[in-house]
Amino acid sequence: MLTKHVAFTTAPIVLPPVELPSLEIGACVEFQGIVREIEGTELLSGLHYEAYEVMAVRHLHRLFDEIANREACASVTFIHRLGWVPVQETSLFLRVLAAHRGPALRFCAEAIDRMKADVPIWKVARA
Amino acid sequence: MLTKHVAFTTAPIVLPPVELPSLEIGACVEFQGIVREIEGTELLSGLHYEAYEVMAVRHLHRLFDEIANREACASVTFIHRLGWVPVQETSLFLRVLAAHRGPALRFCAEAIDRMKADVPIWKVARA
Amino acid sequence: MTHFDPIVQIQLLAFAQTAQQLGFREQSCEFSPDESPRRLLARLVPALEISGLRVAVDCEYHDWDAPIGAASEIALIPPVSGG
Amino acid sequence: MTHFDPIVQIQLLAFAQTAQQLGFREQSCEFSPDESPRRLLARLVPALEISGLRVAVDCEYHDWDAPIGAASEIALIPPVSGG
Repeated sequence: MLTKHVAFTTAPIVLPPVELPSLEIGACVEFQGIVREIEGTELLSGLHYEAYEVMAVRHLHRLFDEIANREACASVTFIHRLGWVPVQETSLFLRVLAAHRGPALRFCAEAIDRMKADVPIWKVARA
Repeated sequence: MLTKHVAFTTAPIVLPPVELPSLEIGACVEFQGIVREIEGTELLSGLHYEAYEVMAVRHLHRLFDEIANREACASVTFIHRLGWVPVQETSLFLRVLAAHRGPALRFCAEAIDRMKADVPIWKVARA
Repeated sequence: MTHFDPIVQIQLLAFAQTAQQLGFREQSCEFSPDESPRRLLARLVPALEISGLRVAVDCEYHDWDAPIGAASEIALIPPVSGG
Repeated sequence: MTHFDPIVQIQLLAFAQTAQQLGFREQSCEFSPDESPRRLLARLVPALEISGLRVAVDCEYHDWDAPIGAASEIALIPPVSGG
């Protein structure tokens, strides 16, 4: 059974402390997506993010459950920042806890791929 | 050019703050290996780790450079705890910074695989 | 025999570059449940180029040509780019 | 014509379960550079079962049957299990 935490925030992302749900957690994988100065050919000072939150939350829960059917993981924490995010700050935080590193790493990679394909979140370059 | 930090410690691992070497870092992947209560069929209260440190450091630097030839990453931080590590504490910390998540995630996965195959570090179950 | 389409209210949502193009993020519209998203949009915002957009009905991706059905929200989804 | 093997000192290192079996972690030994690790170990610790072990000479994995050469350290490497 996968425990899921999904949140959007307009404030800088604060990493929640790692809480191990059992004595059987052997791997903690964390990913931070960080805003870069160069996006394509543009030089940016930051990016503006927006989301269709109610739909995004629903689809994230569903895709996390789908991935966990194949990759045995105990917990996923997803935090996406919205609004203006300056260069070098974190726009996305993902933490996956599992007994083994293989499922945790694959869960993390696939969750990001699928979020980028289907979850209604947008980065908008602005002046 | 990959910046490499490799350390062994007998104290609990303290995660070093993330320092971004440039405005082009878009991905930070962190892995923590955590001691589990069950290893094989044994119920443990912890594990004892030891290493042939001088050889391990040399081989880690080399394998990190080899992986970075294929997976463009900017920085890797590797900290392995030695001595007694209680269940639920971190035995291995790995952080990879890169422009893109693909190389960072693949670097992380391959670095752990190769460490587990070839780097002289041992876990020893003890009373 | 004429078919009577019940006319009901739906919220039309737009995001990101589509909201910028349309000049609104949310708008209340009248629609009939057997109307498709493609026909609804052609009627409401004929200037909008929908190729490249997906459409979601009550938070689920929906075929452009399938009837909207009983729904309270329809959203235009330009290519997503989270992360 | 007889060949004279120079006899020099090398540190023999053992780790983990191999150290437990041997009862030492480090020991100074005499060896000749054209001797192989297999022969050195057979001479020094004949009871040790080396199948499953790798050997490292001056911190590099080494063939069990290749001459040790000029080296100051030889290490017995049981299956590694870091992480």
